[in-house]
Amino acid sequence: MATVIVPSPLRPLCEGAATVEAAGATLGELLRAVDAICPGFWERTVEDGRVRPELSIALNGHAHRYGLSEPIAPRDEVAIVPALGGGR
Amino acid sequence: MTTIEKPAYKVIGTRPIRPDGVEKVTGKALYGADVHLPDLVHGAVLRSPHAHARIRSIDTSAAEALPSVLAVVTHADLPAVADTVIDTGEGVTRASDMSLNVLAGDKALYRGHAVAAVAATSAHEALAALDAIAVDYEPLPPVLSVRDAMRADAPLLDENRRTKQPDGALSDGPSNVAAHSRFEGGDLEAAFADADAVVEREFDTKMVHQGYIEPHNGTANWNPDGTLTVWTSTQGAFAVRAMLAELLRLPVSRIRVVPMEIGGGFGGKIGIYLEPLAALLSRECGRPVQLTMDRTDVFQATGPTSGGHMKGRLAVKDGVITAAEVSLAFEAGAFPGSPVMAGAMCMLSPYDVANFRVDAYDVVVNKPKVAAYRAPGAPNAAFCVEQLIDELAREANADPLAFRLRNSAREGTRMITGVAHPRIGHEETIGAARDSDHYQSPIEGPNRGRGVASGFWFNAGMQSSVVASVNPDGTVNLIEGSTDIGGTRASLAMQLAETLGIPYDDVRPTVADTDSVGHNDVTGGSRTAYASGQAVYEAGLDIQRQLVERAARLWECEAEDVSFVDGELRHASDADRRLTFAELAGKQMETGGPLQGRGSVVARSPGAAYGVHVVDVEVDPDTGKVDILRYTIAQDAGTAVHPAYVEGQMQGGVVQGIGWALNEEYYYNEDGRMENASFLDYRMPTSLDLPMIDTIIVEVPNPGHPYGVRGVGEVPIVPPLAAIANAIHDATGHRFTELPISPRRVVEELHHLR
Amino acid sequence: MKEIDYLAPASLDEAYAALQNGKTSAFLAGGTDIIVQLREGRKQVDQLIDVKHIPELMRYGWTDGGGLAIGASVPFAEIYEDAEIARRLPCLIDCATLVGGIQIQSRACFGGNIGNSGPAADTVPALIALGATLTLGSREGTRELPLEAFFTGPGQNVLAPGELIVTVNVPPQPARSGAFFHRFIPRNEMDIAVVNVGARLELDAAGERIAGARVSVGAVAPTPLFVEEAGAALVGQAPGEEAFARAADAAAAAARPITDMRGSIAQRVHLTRVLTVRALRRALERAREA
Amino acid sequence: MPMRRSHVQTTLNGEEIDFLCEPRQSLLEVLRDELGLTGTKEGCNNGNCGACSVILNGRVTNACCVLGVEAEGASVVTIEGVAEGDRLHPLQQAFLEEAALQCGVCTPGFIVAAKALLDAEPNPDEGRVRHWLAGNLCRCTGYDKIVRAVLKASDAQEVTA
Repeated sequence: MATVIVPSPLRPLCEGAATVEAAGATLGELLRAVDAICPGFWERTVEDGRVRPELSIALNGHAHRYGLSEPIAPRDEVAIVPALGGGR
Repeated sequence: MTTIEKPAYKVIGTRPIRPDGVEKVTGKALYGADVHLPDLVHGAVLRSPHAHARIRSIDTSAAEALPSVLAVVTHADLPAVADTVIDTGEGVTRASDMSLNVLAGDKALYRGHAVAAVAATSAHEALAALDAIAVDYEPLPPVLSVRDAMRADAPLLDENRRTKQPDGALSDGPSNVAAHSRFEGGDLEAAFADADAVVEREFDTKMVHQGYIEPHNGTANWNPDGTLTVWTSTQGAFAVRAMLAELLRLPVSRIRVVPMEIGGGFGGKIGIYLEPLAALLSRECGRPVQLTMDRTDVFQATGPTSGGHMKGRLAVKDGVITAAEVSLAFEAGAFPGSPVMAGAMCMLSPYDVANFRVDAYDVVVNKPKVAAYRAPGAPNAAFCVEQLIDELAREANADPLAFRLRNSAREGTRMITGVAHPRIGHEETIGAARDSDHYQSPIEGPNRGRGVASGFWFNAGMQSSVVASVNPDGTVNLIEGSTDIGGTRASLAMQLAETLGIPYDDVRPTVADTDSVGHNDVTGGSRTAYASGQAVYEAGLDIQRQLVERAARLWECEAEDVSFVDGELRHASDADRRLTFAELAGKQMETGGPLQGRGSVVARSPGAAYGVHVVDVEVDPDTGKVDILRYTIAQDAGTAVHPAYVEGQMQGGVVQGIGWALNEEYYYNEDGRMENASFLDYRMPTSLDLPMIDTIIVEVPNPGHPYGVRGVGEVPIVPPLAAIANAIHDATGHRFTELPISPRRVVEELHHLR
Repeated sequence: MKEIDYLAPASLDEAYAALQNGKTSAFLAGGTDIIVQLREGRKQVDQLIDVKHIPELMRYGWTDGGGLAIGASVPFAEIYEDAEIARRLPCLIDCATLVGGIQIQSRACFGGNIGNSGPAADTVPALIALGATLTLGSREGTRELPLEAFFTGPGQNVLAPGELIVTVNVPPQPARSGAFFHRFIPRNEMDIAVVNVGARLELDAAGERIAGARVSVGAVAPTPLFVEEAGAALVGQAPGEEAFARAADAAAAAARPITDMRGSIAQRVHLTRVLTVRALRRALERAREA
Repeated sequence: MPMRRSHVQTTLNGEEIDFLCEPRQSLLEVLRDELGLTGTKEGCNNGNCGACSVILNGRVTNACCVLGVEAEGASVVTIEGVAEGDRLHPLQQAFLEEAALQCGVCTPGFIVAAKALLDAEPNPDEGRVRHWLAGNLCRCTGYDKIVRAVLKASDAQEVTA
């Protein structure tokens, strides 16, 4: 299971939880798995098959615009963070 | 220098002369405005005299009728753009906003907003022709500060804009607040209730400009077959190409952007202003067109960085910072996209704070759309938080550096985003500042004071690609695509020389145009020495692999039996079998043909940068003048590739911060006119305003880079505003919460003149 | 910039003729103000008259009585590099070394600084404190007037059509006198004065009382001010903080500044006091050394 | 369409030349646009940054605040005239060795201004260098390495003199 760190605006979808444990071989699968636990999560993080442009994914501490096909290992930590620059 | 586990490098860590140096000290280097082409004509841009106005109509017929005029364009000449976002590397921008920024649509949203552009037989004639363009404006009341813009009855820049709220929903009513974001963690109220002491203040900062000495420029040639060549001074030729393709609806392959030398950028030369206008004018008149800004245009119509309003409340318990509640509202300018989120995410990152709530508001106002400026958002936010931390340290009776060390973030500490820090060097950097001769020397004398502050910046990674060609004589040509603003040709050539075990002088780097090298993201985010350096390293490894294979072929052995050591090919068991790099380079034809190395990376682990600054000031209480007596900056560079240019980044960032702290501001009148849009009254520091800036390079290698490199360019501007305010407080006993801390503000506050 | 004619008269008579050829004119000496004003559209004229080829405007020298006559277009750098001037009239050096940076001082001149008639002109309070006069010339002849009588408003002065500044005259300085020019700017160079003050003190034979004083303040009114009340407050007094404070009060009372990007009303009134006292202190030191 | 243009004879970097220009063109425009000497840079075009520093009749000045027609009979030295053939001026060498440039756009102005200083005063101290260069803005370096380079060049001149 990977650990997903839920940003505060999305915690209402997850009954207030700051982290969610879920399984997925890729980032996309992982976000789908979180969506199953926290309905609405997918829509808030993905747009047109990509992580939303205003968001960035931090995989084990390194933030980057990862694609949904990025492989995820069982003990990875995945955080959803705002993209730097903040422009829209 | 504080050095941790640093391997013995041959080239890295030396201070060679930069490859482009001679051209730059002899005046031969060609910057954007130095482009001269056959049949070149010049243009000029008509700009809105109003900060906020509806444009009822634009009549260009009289201008077009002038014999000197070759072309006139307005927003109507721009194609409709797709509703997409363009990722320029240092932030994303909506294409429609960009289109409306380069030429105003039905509204002028700031004074200086481009409304039309003209090409004529000379620059003087183009300027004169602007008078012949009739624009019918309906002036509207301008909104000039975040506080005014956030009022319920504020005039709206865009009647259709709704606030994107923390929960993702849009507000019911229209607003100038484009977005409200929030970070929360822990139990804030309990922490405040349990605190030994709580400090709380509000802070205000003004819009400031990067202040690069070279004004923006753009030269374009649009051929009848729809191919476009653009020569410009930019931090990112590929970003310019992407934006032009989007705005002009051209295939990317049809656009060639030639990056000229650039006279400073600091984030402000990522966006485009003149390039699309020059392109449209060239299309219309069939000749190459050059546009340049004057200094007033640069101030009024490019992208400065945000001013804003901040509120902070911090708590301490037993010497530990237990709670932080901070609200930041930043001016985005005419279109959404202030760096408020970056500020929000940076300001607490030097520390371990368990309980927090951070609110960030992105607010549009009738000022130019902000652009990136060196660690965008972080200096303003640090001005708030680092002053409050200074107060907390006093409340806790602690030395301000010891207090910071006690509360410092380290590997594993979680930031407010929930992300854990990788290996970082804040503690080592605090230690270096604390042990410095400066901090160990007492400060004496009346009206003098010392201040310290810490700063954090994420640094960026992103994409880089390079090609290196090995010549028969053993020299190497390195083709890269990263604009060299401050010596990166040198730092990249050094990393390739190190990887190949050859002398620095044997590597010759060239910054190529967009047709001639693979994609490179902008020179920004302190990424070039790090990320393009990683690409260079990959190219070096690629060459190494090929050399080993070729040596194996020559020696008729297995590749496993060949090693590449110190620039030499060696056989594992036969000591007589050796080839130098140059020897093997001379045998390319017989070993497989031209030898090229390729490096193409998405750099994902930039490694954060920390700086800790110590400053001594003297305040003249009668005139309000603040003199910088001594300044020391300690900063974690990971590994300093070219220490002189690392020091240069540190010194330059500090001095921009000193200007921001003491004198620089956009001074607006109530109509939204910037009254000090010149280098006379926008007061950047001169050589006479400064002492030498002492630097301490700390090296905590970045595990995410083969040589441990961390970006160094941006973080030096983060602490100065707060460090200087803390020093002035130490000198005067008065806390200044508004920037700039100009002589006017100092005398007015110290003598209660307001 | 709009199209413009350029004339370079070689004599005063040629210059006077050029001034009366029916076109609107501006003078070009150092060019550091006028070229920028024309380029930025703040001024428009038909022709520029380059006055640097007129011998009378390009030389300076000591008069028989010990005064200094400075051709209007002599660059500041020539003045402040003159050791004799530095020794005898250090107050002139105070101001000449402060106008802009080195590049500006290579070309800018007293005549230009005065003729431009900015309220914050750095040479003017110094020259007023020194009791300087101007010699204005025209086809009709010359006239001389005290510098303080020259200015009528921001960018405006008494220069008649067809007239130009020929020399700036610094009279012989009284015995036992000293003068100092003090300017406040936010940076250490390159700014326009927030306030500037020129002050001259003359001591009596015993050196115990102030026998005469002149105080001038710039950037606090539409024109540089000659504050006679400040001088009057000093005459007969023992030189020192008490008298200087009274003079400073008089100067502040005369100030009627505005708030703009260079300073606020409150700051400028406050600085008028501070700078007047500081200028008087230094003037006293120089008077005692004299 | 060509405006009325004046014929100007001048000595540029030691060479007698002539050119045509409109009276409204600054010396900076003439150097860059008419004579192709683009080493002299425009930073502000109003005398406040020193990027266009040239030496006019022995004194350093801003070419943006001089008209091209004023160069008649004058001697002008630009950055292109500072090195002697392939021998760099000690200032240029010192700027390279001290890493006294980053973007480099202010560099020609600094070198020309500093040359005027060292021509007049071979041994300036730090304070004098800072004072002399206050009319030249640099936004990249914080001036530290520029000041060091000028001091180093002054020492180097002494050695070679």
